[in-house]
This record gives sequence, C-alpha cells and structure tokens, in this order.
Amino acid sequence: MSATAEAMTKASLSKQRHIEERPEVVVRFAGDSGDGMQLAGTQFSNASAVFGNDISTLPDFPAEIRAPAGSLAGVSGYQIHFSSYDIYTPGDRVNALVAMNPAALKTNIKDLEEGGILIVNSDAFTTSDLQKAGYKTNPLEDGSLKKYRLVAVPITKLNREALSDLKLSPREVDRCRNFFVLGLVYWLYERPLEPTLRWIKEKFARNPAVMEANIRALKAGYSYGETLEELPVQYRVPKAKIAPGRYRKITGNEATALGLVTAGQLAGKTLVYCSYPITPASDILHTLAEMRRYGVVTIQAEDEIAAIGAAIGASFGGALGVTGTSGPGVCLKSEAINLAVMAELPVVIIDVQRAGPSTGMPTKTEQADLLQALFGRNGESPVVVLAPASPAECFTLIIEAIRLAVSYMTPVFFMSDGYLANSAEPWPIPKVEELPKIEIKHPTEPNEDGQFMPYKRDHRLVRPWALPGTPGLEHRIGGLEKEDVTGNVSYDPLNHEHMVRTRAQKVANIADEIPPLSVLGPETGDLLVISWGSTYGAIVAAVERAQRKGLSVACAQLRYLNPMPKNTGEVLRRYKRVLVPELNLGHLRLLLQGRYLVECVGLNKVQGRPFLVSEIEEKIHQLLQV
Amino acid sequence: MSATAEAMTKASLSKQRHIEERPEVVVRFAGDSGDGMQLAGTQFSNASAVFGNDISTLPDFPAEIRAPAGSLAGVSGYQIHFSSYDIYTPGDRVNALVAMNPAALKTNIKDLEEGGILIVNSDAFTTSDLQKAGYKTNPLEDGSLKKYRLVAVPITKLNREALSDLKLSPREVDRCRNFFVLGLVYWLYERPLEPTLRWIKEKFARNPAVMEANIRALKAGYSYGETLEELPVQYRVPKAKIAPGRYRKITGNEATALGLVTAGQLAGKTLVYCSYPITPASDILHTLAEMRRYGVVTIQAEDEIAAIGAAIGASFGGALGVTGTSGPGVCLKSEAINLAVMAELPVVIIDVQRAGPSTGMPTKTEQADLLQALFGRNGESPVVVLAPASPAECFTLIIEAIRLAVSYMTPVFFMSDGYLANSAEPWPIPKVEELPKIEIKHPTEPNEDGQFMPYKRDHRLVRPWALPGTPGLEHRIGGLEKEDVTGNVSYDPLNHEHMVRTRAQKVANIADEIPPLSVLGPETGDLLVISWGSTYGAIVAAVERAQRKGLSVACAQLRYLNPMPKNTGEVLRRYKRVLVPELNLGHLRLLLQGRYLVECVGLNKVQGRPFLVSEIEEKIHQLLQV
Amino acid sequence: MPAATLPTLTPKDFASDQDVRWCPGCGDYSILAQMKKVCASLGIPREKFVFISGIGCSSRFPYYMNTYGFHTIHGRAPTFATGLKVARPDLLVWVITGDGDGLSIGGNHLLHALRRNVDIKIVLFNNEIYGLTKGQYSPTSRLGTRTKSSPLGSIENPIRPITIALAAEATFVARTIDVDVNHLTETLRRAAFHKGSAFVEVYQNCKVFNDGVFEYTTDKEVKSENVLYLEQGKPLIFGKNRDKGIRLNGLEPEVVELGKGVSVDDLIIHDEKAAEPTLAFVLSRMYHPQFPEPVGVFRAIERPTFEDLLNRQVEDAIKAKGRGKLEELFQSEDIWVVEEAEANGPAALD
Amino acid sequence: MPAATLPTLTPKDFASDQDVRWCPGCGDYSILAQMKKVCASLGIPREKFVFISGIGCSSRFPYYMNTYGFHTIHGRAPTFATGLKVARPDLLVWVITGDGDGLSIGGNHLLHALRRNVDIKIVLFNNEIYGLTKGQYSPTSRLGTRTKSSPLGSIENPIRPITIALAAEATFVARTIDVDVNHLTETLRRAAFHKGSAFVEVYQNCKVFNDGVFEYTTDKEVKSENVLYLEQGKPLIFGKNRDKGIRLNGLEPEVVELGKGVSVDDLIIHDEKAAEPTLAFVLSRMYHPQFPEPVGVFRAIERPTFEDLLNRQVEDAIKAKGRGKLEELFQSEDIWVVEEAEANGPAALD
Ligand SMILES: Cc1ncc(C[n+]2csc(CCOP(=O)(O)OP(=O)(O)O)c2C)c(N)n1
Ligand SMILES: Cc1ncc(C[n+]2csc(CCOP(=O)(O)OP(=O)(O)O)c2C)c(N)n1
Ligand code: SF4
Ligand code: SF4
Ligand SMILES: [Mg+2]
Ligand SMILES: [Mg+2]
Repeated sequence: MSATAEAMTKASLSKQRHIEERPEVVVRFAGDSGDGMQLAGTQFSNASAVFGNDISTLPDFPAEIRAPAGSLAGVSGYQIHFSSYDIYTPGDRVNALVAMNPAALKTNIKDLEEGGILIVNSDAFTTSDLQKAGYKTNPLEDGSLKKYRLVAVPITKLNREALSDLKLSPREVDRCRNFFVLGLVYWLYERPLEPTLRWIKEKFARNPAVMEANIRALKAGYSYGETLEELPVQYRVPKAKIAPGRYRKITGNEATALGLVTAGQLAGKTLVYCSYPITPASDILHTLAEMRRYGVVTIQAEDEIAAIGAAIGASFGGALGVTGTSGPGVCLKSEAINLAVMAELPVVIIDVQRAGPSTGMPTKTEQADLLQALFGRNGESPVVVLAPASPAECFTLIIEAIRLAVSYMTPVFFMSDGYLANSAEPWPIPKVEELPKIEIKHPTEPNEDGQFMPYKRDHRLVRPWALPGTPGLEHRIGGLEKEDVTGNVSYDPLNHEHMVRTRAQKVANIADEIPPLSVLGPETGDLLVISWGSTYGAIVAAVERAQRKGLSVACAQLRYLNPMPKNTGEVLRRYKRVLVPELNLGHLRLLLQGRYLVECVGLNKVQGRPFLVSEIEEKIHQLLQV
Repeated sequence: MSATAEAMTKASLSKQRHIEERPEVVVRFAGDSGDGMQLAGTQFSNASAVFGNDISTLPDFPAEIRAPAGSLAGVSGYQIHFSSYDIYTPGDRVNALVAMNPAALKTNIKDLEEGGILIVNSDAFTTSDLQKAGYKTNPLEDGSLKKYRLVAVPITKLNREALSDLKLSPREVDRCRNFFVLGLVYWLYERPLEPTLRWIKEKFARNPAVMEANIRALKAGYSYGETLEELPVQYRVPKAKIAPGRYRKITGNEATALGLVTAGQLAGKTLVYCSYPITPASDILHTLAEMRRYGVVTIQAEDEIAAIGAAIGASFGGALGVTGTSGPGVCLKSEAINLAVMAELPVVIIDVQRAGPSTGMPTKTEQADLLQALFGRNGESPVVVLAPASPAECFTLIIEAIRLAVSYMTPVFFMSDGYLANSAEPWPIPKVEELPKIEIKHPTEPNEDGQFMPYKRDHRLVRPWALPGTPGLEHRIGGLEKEDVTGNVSYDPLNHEHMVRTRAQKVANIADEIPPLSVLGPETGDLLVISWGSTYGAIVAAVERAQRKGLSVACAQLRYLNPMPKNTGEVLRRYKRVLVPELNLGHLRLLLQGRYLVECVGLNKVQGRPFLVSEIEEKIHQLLQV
Repeated sequence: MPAATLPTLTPKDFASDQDVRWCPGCGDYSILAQMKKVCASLGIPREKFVFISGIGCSSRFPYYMNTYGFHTIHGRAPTFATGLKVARPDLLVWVITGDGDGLSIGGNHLLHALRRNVDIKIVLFNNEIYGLTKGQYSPTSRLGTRTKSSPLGSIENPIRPITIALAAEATFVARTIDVDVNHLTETLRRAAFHKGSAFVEVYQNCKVFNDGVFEYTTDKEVKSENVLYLEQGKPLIFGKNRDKGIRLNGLEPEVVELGKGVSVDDLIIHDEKAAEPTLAFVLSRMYHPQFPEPVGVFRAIERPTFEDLLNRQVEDAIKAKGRGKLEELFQSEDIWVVEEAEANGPAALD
Repeated sequence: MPAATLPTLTPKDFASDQDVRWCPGCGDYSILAQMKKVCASLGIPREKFVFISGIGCSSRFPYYMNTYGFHTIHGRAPTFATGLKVARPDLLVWVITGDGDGLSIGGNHLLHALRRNVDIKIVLFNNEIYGLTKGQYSPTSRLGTRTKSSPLGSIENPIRPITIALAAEATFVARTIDVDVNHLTETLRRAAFHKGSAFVEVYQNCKVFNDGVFEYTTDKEVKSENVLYLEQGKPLIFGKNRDKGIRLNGLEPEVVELGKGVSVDDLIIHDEKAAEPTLAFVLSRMYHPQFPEPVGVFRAIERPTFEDLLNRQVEDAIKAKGRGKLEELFQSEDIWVVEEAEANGPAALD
C-alpha cells in the first residue's frame, strides 16, 4: 500500500476528530537551512494574520552562511505566536514543533512544551543524518520523545508520491516538502490556504510546473492531516480583537527602513543612509538601497567611520544623514559622533545591538550597548538616546529620532537590537495624511547686525542650521571648542565651561517636550517593572498576567533614555520596589540608581536571547513573595 | 646716567632691605614662546628643590606651534610653587609674576594676588607690542596695575649692557634675557645660583661665549635685585621637612615612561609601546623612543587602531604590550580593547585625558573620559581602571597597571591627564632592589588530560598565558564568544551568560587584593571629599586646611576605579555628606550613586584647568555651612 | 562646476576674520594666498565653496577662508566631503589634508574617495612631518629621518602620495610646490576645473620641524636641475639651460643630456590623458637626487563621478516607476484588513 | 625563517579539531588544504606558526589550522601581526584576509604593513564580495555588480589588490587561484620563504554570493587563454597552444600571436626582481577580457624588514652605551639629596 493510499484509508478516521479552541498557540518550524523553513514560517504567519489573529514571529537563522546539510550548525528555525488577544512576544514555550531532520530536532526539542505536538519528517532520520546531529540512537524509536505527542510523517516519501507525475527533477520535488508540512500544520490549526495559494501563484507565475508542485504539496499535506491517527484533534484560535484598519506584518529592520524613508518625505529632505554592512543591521541598508525612487540615497562606505563621516557631511549639506550599524561599528563611530556633538549637526545613529563584547555572537540579541551610547566618547558628550519597544514601533520612533536630530541639531542614537530587527508583528498601516510634518527651517539671512553667528542659539539653546550655498552665511565649524555665539575657536576657560554646560542643557531641554513616563497598571503599588527596548513585550505580558492574579504591579517603558522623561524619578518613587529586567548586566539599573537614587532590583539575562514571559513573571512573584 | 650706573647708585639702598620669611611662594614666569620661559621656570624649580623646598610646577604652553611673536596666542608660562612644608599643587594665586611682554601681562595678570609682585620687562612695552596684546594704553603708565607691586625693569637694555663686550649677535644677547630675569627672581627669593651655573656650564660647554653670556646675565640680574627700590624686601622660604633620600623632579609623563621601562625590567619582558602621536600623550612616546638600550621597543603606528592592535599582538607573543593616547584616540581603540577583553590578553591603555568633547582643547586638562574607559565598548566589557593622583605617582601606578594586566590577563586603563602629564613634583628615587618583582608564568605543558585548554582558569578565574612557539599548546583565540574551558567558538546561550559573568567576576576579583580605601582625616564625620586622578592635590590641600580650621572633614582618593576597593560603600556611608569634586560634569558621582546608592554632591569644573585649592575649600565651607 | 555668471571677487573676499596662526615662515601661508587667488578667479560665488579638513597644521586652513568650512577629525575629511558632495552636487568641495592626516590615519579614506571619483578636490600638504603634534616622522618622511619619535632615525620606508593616488584609480593627479606661486595657482585651478576627484600633492616646508626638506626644489640655484615641469604633449625637458631630458629605457626612465646624440624626439612626451596610468606611475617614482622631480599634472582623465552615477540611479528609478509615494511604500504582498465587525476576539485568558 | 632540522609533519598535523564551516563548494576549502600542505613542507615546527585573521568567511581560517591562531577584528589583522612579529621574530606569522577585510575597512593597515616590510605573509582571499555578511559588493567587485546593497549595480570603480600592494612598496607580490592547486601551493611556499612582507592575492570563488566570477580562469575550456603564468626570466607566453604572448608597445602591453612575424624575443621577459616595480605595475593592470590575467610572482625584492631594523636599533644602542639598568634610568641632570639633618621645615602654616 502506497503512503498516499494509506493516507486515504486513514481519512475515514477524521470523523472521530474534534476541534479544540485555544486562545493562543506557538508553532515552530525547524529544519536544515536548505529546507525552506523561513518561507514556511512566513507563510504561516501571513495566513494567521490574514485570518485575523494577532501574531508575533521570530526567525532563528544559523550563524554560518551555509553550514553543511544536516549539521547542527545548519539548522534554521521560525517561530510564530498567534492568538485571539493582544500578544507581545513570539512565545515562551512551543506548542507544536516541526523538525525536518535530526539536527533540527536536537537543537529545538528543549523548547517544546511537555505534551506538545512534534511533527518530524521520519524519512530524514537516516543513520548518516542521525550521526551528523550527534544522535547515537534514533530518537523516534528509543523512547526519548515520549513526553511529546510525536507525529512521525514520511514527508519525503509522501511528497514525492503526491508530485510523482510532474516533470520535475527529484531535487525540485523535494524542495516542496516545506509546503507539504505547511499544509499539514495548516490543517492542524485550521488556517486558510488562500493567501498561500495566491502567493505561490504569483511567485511561480513563470514556472507552472513548480507552481503546480507547490500547490499540490500544500494540499497533500493538508489532506494528510485528516488521516492522522496520532492527531485526533484540530485546534482553533479565534480571531483577535484588533483595532480595525489595514495591516501588514513588519520586522523591526523593515519598520526602521520604512520610517526613515517616511521621515525623509515628511521633512522634504533627501535621506542619505550611509552604512558599512554588519549583522544584524545590514538589512536596513539592503531595504533602503531599493528605495532610490523615493529619493533615498545609500552609500556603502569603506568602513563605519567613513559611513558616519558621510552621514554628517550630508547633514552639513542639509540632507538627513543617517548611519546604521551594530555595537562593534559604534566603537568606530564614536569619534565622529563626538564631532557632531561639538559641531551640533543632526545625525541619527542606528545601533542594532547584538551579543558582545567584541565580535561576540553576531546573530544573537542583547541590550548591552546602552552605556556605550550614552558615554562611549571622550569628554562631556551629551546625545539623545531612544529605544523602540517593538518591531512596529521602530517606524514611529525612528521618525521621532530624525525629528529630534534636526530640531535640536544633535546626534540621536536609536537602540534597536537583533531581536527587534528580525521578529515581526502586525503593523497598522498609517494614513499618510495623519503623519506629522517635520518642520525644518534653514536661515537665509544674517542673525546679528548683518553678520551670521553660527552658534547664536534660540530659546531652546539650538543653533541655526545654515546650509553651504547660502550667500552671506559663510561660516566655519569644527571639533575644537568654540566661542559662544561666534563659533570661533576658543581656549577660554569660562567659555569652555559655558559651552559644555550649554550642550548638556540643550539635550536636557528635550525633556520639556517628550511625553511623561506613563505606567501600565496602578499608579502606585508594590512593584514597578521598568524597562527599555525590546524587552517590552515579555514584560507587558508578564505584568498583565501578574495583574490578573491581583498583584500590585505596574510597568513602564522608557523610550527616551536620554534625556529621560521628567517624571521618571517621581514615578520610581511611587512604588515600594523597582525591578529592571535587562538583557545585560544592569545598564539601566545603574543609570536609574545613579540619577534618581532609587534602589532597583535587576533581572539580568545575557544569553543572546530575549526574555521569556515566564522569567519575568517568576521574578515578579519572587519579589512580591507570592 | 646709564641704567647700570643708575643701578649701582641705588645699590646703596640695599642696606635698608629686610628679609621676610614665608612658608610658601608661587612664582610664575610668562613671556613670548621665544623668551625661554620654560627654561627659566625649570631652572627656578630645580634650584628650589636643591635648596630643600617642596615644589610643584605647572607649565602652560601656547596652543599654537609657534604663534607670531608678541601675540596673545604665543604666550608661554611656567608656574612654580615652593614651600617649607608638603604641598600638593602648583598653587592657586601667584605671589610674583614675571611678564616679559604685554601679551604675557595681559593673559597672566588675573592670576596675580592683590599686592603681588609684578616684574615686567618695560623695554617690551612698545606701541607695536602693546597693540599685538590688545592694549589701548600702556598699562605700566595708565594706573591699571596699581593693585600690584609693579617692578618695571628695562631688562633688554640692562641685559645688553651687561653683555656689551661679548662677541655675540644682538639676537644672541637678547636670548639671555631670561637668565637676567631669573637672576633677579633668584635674588628676590634667595635661591642658590650654583645649580643653574652648573647647568649653564654643562649645556654650553662647546660655546664659551654663550656660556659666559648666560652666566653674566644671571649674575647681573641677581645684582640688580640689590639696587631695586621698588622691592625693599627679600623673601626666605625655609627648607621643607622632606623624607631623607635622593630626589629628582618629575612630570607625570616622565614618570609614566620610567614606570613602563621599570615594569618591563621587573617582569623580565620586552616593553612594546605602540602609539600614534597625540597631545598630551606624545611625550611618553618620545621618552620611550630614547630607551632602546633598556630593551624598549616603540612603534609609531599609522593610527590609534593600529597602535593598540600592535600592542595586543605583542602581548599575544608574550611581550608587555602598552598603548598610549588621549580621549579621541580612546574612541578609536575601543573595538580592539573589546577584543582583548574577549581574548583575555593583557594590555595597558594610557589615556592622558584632555578637554573634550571631540578635538576640544587639546592642550588643556580634563577628567571627562572616566565613563568612556568604563563603558565605551559594545557588550559587557569589564576592564580595570586605575588613576594616578600625582605626577610622581604615575610611576608606581603604571607599574601596578602592568602587574594587574599580566596577572589577570585583562586590559587595564591608566587615566592620566594633561595636568599630571606636564606638571612636576619631587620624586624620591626608588631603590631598585626595593621594587617589587612582577611574576609571570607561561605554561609549557598541557593542562587537561594531555590537552591544552586556553580557557581553563585558576581560582581567581584567570586563564593561562600560553605563548606561540610553545610546543603542544597550539590554540586559537578570537573575538567570537568562546566555550568555557576549551575556548572554541560557542553560540550556546547558557555558556554565553556564564562567560559574560565570569569575565566580570574575574575583574571584580581584583578587589580582593587591592588596598582598602583609606581616608585622610576622621574615620567618620560631617563630610567626606572623595576624588580620583589629578584633583587629589588640590583636595588634600583644601581638606587639610579645613581640618586645621577644626572642621569634621576627611578625604579619600580612589586610585582603583574598577573594581573599586571593597570598603568603598561602607566608607561613603560613614559621613553625613559626600562631596565629589571632578573636572567633568559628574562621572564619579554617577558611579558612586549608581553603585552604592549614597547621595553625593558634585563640585564640577570644566574649564580645561585644575581645581584651585580655594575652590574646594569654599565648597567644603558651603556644605558645612561655615 | 564653474558657472557662467562671474561674480567679481578678489582674493581678499576669501580671507576670513580669523588670525592666521601658522608659524612664521611656514609654507602654508603661500598655499593659502594662492588658494584665495584661485577661488576668486573661478567665477563661482563664494557661498558655493566648502573647505573640509582633518586635523593638522594644514587642516587649520578652512578657518582662514571666508567660505563654508568644516574642520573635522583626524584623517577622515574625505568621508565628510563625500557625504556633502552626494547631498549637494552644486557645491565646490575642497579637502585640505596633510601627509599624516591623509596618508597615515586617513590613507584608506583617501584611497576610497579617489577610486569612487567623488567630485572633490583634495590638496595634500606634504611636509614629510607631523607639524601640529610637534615633530614626529610621517609616512612620507625619508628613511633615517630623525625626529622626536625616531631619535635614531626612521626605519619605515616612505610611501609616495602620487603613486598611491594612481593606484587608487584617481582621475586627476598632480604635484606642485608651496613657493612656486604660479605653478601652484595653475595646478589648483586645473584641479578646480576637473570633473571628478582631484588629488594635488603640495611640497610644503615646515619651518619648525623639517625645514629645508624640499629646498632642492625651491632654492633658486639648484631648482631647475631638480624640478621637471610636466606639460601635456610636450617632451620631458629640464635643467637651467633646458638641456636635459627624460628618456625611456625599456620601462625605466633615464636622464639624458640633449645634444650629444640625443634629440628631443628621443624624450618621453608627456601624456596626462593616457587611458592607462603607466607613464604617470613611472613619473611618480622619479625622485631626487637620481632624477628631477616632476611637478604638474600626472594624470587627468574622465570618468563618471560617484555622485552623478548615484543620482542617475535615483533619476532612472523615478523614470522607470515614478517618484515613490508613501502610500506605495507601505504596501506589501500581504496586507490584511480588520473590519470593525471582525474585531471579535475574546479578552485575554491565562 | 625555515629551519634546518625538519620535523616530519603531514598536512593532517595541521588540521584542528574544529568542524570546517564554509559553504559546500566554497573556494576556501582548497586554500585551506593547500596551506596545510605547504606548512607541513616547510620544515618548521608546528608551534612556530601563527595565523592571524580579521573578520569574514576567509578569516575563519585560523580555527581550522592546528597552530597558534588569532581571529581578531575586522580589517585590523596586519596590526596584530605587526606587534606579534616585532615581539617574536622567531615565529612564522600569516595573515588571512578578504577583499572586504583587507581592502575596504582594512586597506590602510595593509598598506602600512607592506611599506614597513614587516615579515608577515598576507594572503588575501579575493572573492569580490562580502561573504560573511551575506553578499554585498566589495572594493574589488566589478562595476555594475548587482548585490544586496547594489540592487541597481555597483557604481564604484574597483581597486586592484596587486596594484595597491605595489604602490605600498611591497617587497613580495603574487597572485594565484583557489583551485589551481599546484600553483597555489607553490605561490604560498614562495611567500613563506620570502624574508619581508609577502602579499598574495588568491582568486577565490564564493559559491553562494558570487559564483563563477573567476570562471574564466578556472574553466578547463578557456582558462589557458585567460591566465598568464609568470615565470622569472621567461617570456610572457600563454594560450592553449602557447602561441600568444605579451609585447610592450611603448609603455602599454599588447597581446600578440606568435609566429606571424612575432617571435618570442619580442615578448616581455618577466623580471620579478626588477628594482623598480614598473613591469609589475603594468602586469597588475592586465585584466580579462582584454588580456590574460597574470598569476604568479609579480615582484620579489629584498629590503630589510621592519623588525630587523627595530631590533638592530636596540642592539646598536646597547652596543654603544651598554644595556640600560634601572639605576641609570632614574638618573637625571638635577638630583638632590635630602639628608636626615636637613629635613627641618616647619609644620604647615595657613
Ligand atoms: C584621533 C587623533 N589622533 C591623533 C591626533 C593628533 N594629531 C593631530 S594632527 C596630527 C598629525 C599632523 O600631521 P600632518 O597631517 O602631516 O599635518 P601637519 O601638521 O604636518 O600639517 C596628529 C597625529 C588627533 N588630533 N586625533
Ligand atoms: C567593525 C565591523 N564592521 C563590520 C563587520 C561585518 N563584517 C564582517 S565580515 C565583513 C566583510 C567580509 O568580506 P570579506 O573580507 O571579503 O570576507 P569574505 O567573507 O568574503 O571572505 C563585514 C562587513 C564586522 N564584523 N565588524
Ligand atoms: S609646525 Fe611646521 S607645518 Fe606647522 S605651522 Fe609651524 S612651520 Fe607650519
Ligand atoms: S558565503 Fe561564499 S565565501 Fe563565504 S563560505 Fe560561503 S561560499 Fe565561501
Ligand atoms: Mg605634515
Ligand atoms: Mg570577500
């Protein structure tokens, strides 16, 4: 009996199935780099979004470019969390894991919940592949997986059978296995096939055989689900209560790139993005390089120093100079950032943080560059530091970064990270007419008795942005200390003190216009959980759970790290205790204690991975002695 | 009547003079860059030291290489504080000022105490020189100097007369004016002529005419003192109570260089000093470049990155790799420092801080790189940070820096500054046999089952320093996260956390062996003044004065900024208030508050100049409401 | 770049109000004076000039020009200039650098700016020393040079700025001398009119730390024996009596005396426009005292500039698909719409 | 460097225990294999080898060699190697770099290491792409190359590694090809034996992001028409039937067919030892498809190494004045002695 025939027979079993409703589910696809897991994951999350769930996703790329097939290093994963209510993270524990080969099983099984569904391609558990994954015995047979609901499917065989009459090479046929397994998982979670079918049709429009193959694989997988006796159940995750509107899925890097293009248009300025490739920031460069027709210019510089140099040069000329990098690149940019501090020119530095120190773990996330952004330069060098809380928020916050840079003539750090960069969530597509304008004025006339004083400031202490090419405003700037008002070089001691304090005050003045720190939860209470950057999602989820348990806990997110909102100290003092979870050894904690003298408890994780919701929750419980 | 004849007549007046005793005096020589003021100052301070006073000196170079003669920018100064008791600073207010031209008068007069002695070369107050200095009327005549005891001496004329019969060009004659005025000041303060005469004889041994000219000028100046009716007084500063021994005068940069050479010999290692020139650190390179026969190797690298790269490479090979720079150079070195953190190799980074941010005021001092040293790198990047308190202390502390680097396999920052670099104080010449040995062991055998594990640590968490060339210990290191023990590349999350915490703990462990923080003054009390780096002198002087006034105030100096001495928090808590004076906007204060949650008051000066003793004193009075 | 309407400007118009603070006798003064002349002669309005520099004595230059100026950080001036020129192709951007600034710390940026052919004019003041930091040897210092950092003599083989510029694929490469006023002026003018990166090395005397190092090219007595003026299409002749020339022997140049069986026709004819920079390379390696040192334009060829190519990509993209609008930007393959009615999920459960 | 006593080592002895993690089909594998062979053949004990690299696919190299190794930071490998070699002249120090690592971010260090003639062996894996960061164009990518960061084609004129090395005054400059196994081995051996900086460019195929970019030099069908093997003292002949050669026309090379009135004597004779690098420069600028591309040793001359000169200064100084002792070090012109009796000052007054 062929596998397909066998499947048909089993189909009769489907009558006995029942459907269970779940508020949320976490699925992970894992396989070899060549197995197309990223594609399967993306399709699954799109289908879920289109279906109406809230979603949050996280890819997990291998560190190597293309590790040997079947090796542990070559495993590629994609996790999707979809739900019937607001979610903030890709999920702690996996409810259903797809493992396309032994290596994928080995590296991912520890994240599967006890009793979770484990779908494996049993055809891939050959002696050689088991060996590559370091298995001495076959886990499908040695009982080591009995904690899970193992669904061993001969995917290769079934897929080949389903596609047997198509004129395709065996390799081409096998490439469709991801759609087969995707179909199976679609069946399991009642996902609509249409979005994926549409995608296949568009994508392979020029290759009907491949199109047909993928469609068949998807459908075969779906049908196969019906026949599975190991899985006498389907799950239904109802639609979520989501604000009406148009949505798309967006990663942090995409949102950052789109935000930059948007800021350029809102300001009526050319965006000049200068960067030297580095993981995990490179995709911003790649995305923007495609945006020429939006008036976006990209420069791939010879190194990070050149990149920020070009960005500052562009700003000097009146464009929006932006540079993007990761931590090691920030090291190299620090001297030039300092020049921009002194010259008081706008420039935005995007730091997509990764695990350090040094080269560290380039593909892994971390939040350990905060103090570097604040203090990593010689002398008193105040800069603005912002940090987005979620992938979609990268869009609004990078626009804010640009706005502050140009309106205060200052460098602005934008602290993204590897997790935000690659994980995705739904993004409500903004209405263009509702986006704020970015107003920029360049002087055209002398500002003092027929002369132009480049360091004559307005009431906010901001100096004018006079552009080369403007007759009569010729002036010189540079990195030597400058005389107040005139901008001439000055070694005068009191002038230096005045300028140092003025630069600091200018940045401090931004606190006058940023929103106060708000809390989610009670305005006073036993515990405040305060955070910055990408840990937001896990923290909100944990705090909401704790609140539902009746605990007196609130959380607050610092999107402005420098200056901080004016009420920060006051907010901290309203709670008996303060918890600061961070993916570092305590950067924000040092700052809060140092600035506000409020004792903070740290929850610090430095594993190259985001917090699990449960980790935060446990700490909350521990502190509140629940 | 010729000026000399006139002088002779006046000589009879000398009978009426009297001698006053003073515990301490501050003299400043100021003139055009071409006037030889640095030499005059050096001679004066040597003579004072040899006489038996305690001394402290500070040169003040012009920022330009060679500004136009007579210009304000071209003024060069040298201040000497000499005393009959321990002193710690070059002095707040000048008791006697020598101004060789109008520009020197203009830029220096504000530091002269009311009633202070003002010796000017009246011949230099020509219309053109007055104009260059921006004087509309001649200050010697317009009464604007009446607050001071003006001694207008036609130095040019007198000097020419004294040297008239020598076969020298007019230029050569005029070059001796500095010795004429030096002689005059020697007379005023009863300095011995011998050391200077000896110096002249050695220096000009090959040029008898010049030798004779300088000797005559010096003596003529001295004799002229006798004739001065404006100065019917001489001052005597008795010898100070100084520990017996051999002394020389030393600047911070000299002491740093000598300390490095010494550390090399104590460790039995080649010192490889790699640097890219930068003010005010370059002199360390210059001094060491002369030290080839001490087995010292210097590399002038193409930039700061290359300099630290070469230093780390040398350390990898088993030499003592050291790099020196100032703040902007630290920016560039940060990426490589981080590599040394990860590779756990010894390297010492000397930061001779200067006024920032950016290029700032390169010749001026500041302490605003502390947070950069601690945090200016991506990821969790713990390093050791030391700061010498005085010029002479640079010697011992740089040896300590080397010792810690090699014994803990870690980068060590040595935070000097422009003030320490150039100011001088007496240095008790150490007895070689009393200097500590620096013990270094390089493994020669595998350390685990016949294999070599480069990251297998000792009880202090320090890894072995195995040198290339050792058979059987071949291994690879690098900037990617490493597996515990083996040192192989690892992306394992828990391993990363373990390594991050281990690296931090290793540096923290140093606190186990450094001296506890000690205080000067009462063990508990109303006020603790805590400081780091070059502000020490002014603070000790001010605190001692306050103590003599009966105030309950102590001071403590942090020579170890990371890790800090274990008792730091406890010491802070023993006083009602804590004052942190710094030449920045509050680096140490943030750290102390952030680490120990003790409220600190800042006294912050950012003028490119050291604290005056009186500034600290005033703040103490203010805080203690005296 | 030079425009048709000529504002009448004089060198004085280009003098800023700042005191010039180089040492008396520094070669920089002459370069400054000539630069003002050249700027005034170009027919370009003053506000269109920007001088960008790194750090060094030479890099103080922008402060003294009454134009836009940016005194940046050590070695990085070409990077700022690149960003500026890309953003503002309408400006005439000069980069002022030194042998330390441009070839030690900044060598890489120089190289990449030249290879990209950004339309900036780089003037490198070569005094074979670090002036501002008070006298250390530089990458162009001759072997054995004794300085503060090389008291026993420098052991580093110098690099030749012109050779490096040629290897970097520069489209305009020239050399001139601080006190050779007319030649300096003419060379700067040529650089200004070149479309693309221009690289000009100026032999500059550092009075204080390296006095006289180029004296053989400036001393009236000997300079005509030591300097070879390059002229397009002309044979390589030099000498007080113009009686010497340079001939090729295989690939190597050699000095010959005219007359004794050697005629002008045997000499190399200078060709700055040669597609391949081989001749320029050969010339760049002729050094005193073996050879007279060539000054003038070594190479001047045409190649599209970086900013033109970049902006052309923008224009082409717009031509092909229209100017991008934000509405389009936000589109993606998978957009879904949540209708009011659909928003029907349950409250969160635990 | 190579020693007289030959430990018998095999390529396997040079394989570390780490899994090699390049993409299947990557040219790096072949270079690794050949390097192991070369190392085993040099008669140098294993512990004397150090491989230092920057960051890039190529820079993973040291992990796979069972020698000492240091995987440093991006572009800076030559600086670490310089410090190491100065401290430890007894070691054989290799630098492994890529076209991005060595010519983009690290161009300046490469240049300065070469000009100093530090005795290190630099092997630049040129795949004309950034491999590790997943496919952006590099400074050697050809004009128009479409990559992730240049979707409309690269607009940056490439630089030629060999030309740059020559301009940097390198004493040993060579090129070879990843899969030309014997030539690669021989070239690496020559580099190892050269005393001074050696620079070797290796054409390396990046299977994933730039596949086939050097196919014309490796494809059996066409390679003999496209590759010119340089041999010292031999005429420049190439072609399947060795019927073509390179002749000089003035300063420009041209391809000629042998036989038709052209004889071998008309061809350029290769001379890697020429004092001036003009021929090497000309060869470095011969590019496909106009010319066959030369591989082999372009230049190999002798010049004292940096570390020898430096250490000689140390020795000379010691010879002249004796080895420095700390007692001497602490001396200075003005030492004064405070005797017990003299310490008689008053207590501090206010
Ligand atoms: C990052 C950094 N490193 C070092 C310096 C110190 N520095 C300033 S100028 C200079 C070299 C100047 O030499 P050059 O470029 O030849 O200019 P010149 O003064 O001779 O005109 C150096 C090393 C600096 N300002 N910044
Ligand atoms: C300071 C810094 N900037 C950027 C990077 C990212 N990065 C790593 S390797 C690389 C380029 C690699 O290209 P190449 O040197 O040609 O090596 P290949 O991978 O092609 O062998 C880049 C940009 C980094 N690691 N460090
Ligand atoms: S130091 Fe030299 S280059 Fe600098 S200003 Fe003085 S003379 Fe000119
Ligand atoms: S990306 Fe290219 S260079 Fe890197 S390992 Fe893969 S094939 Fe080789
Ligand atoms: Mg110079
Ligand atoms: Mg490459």
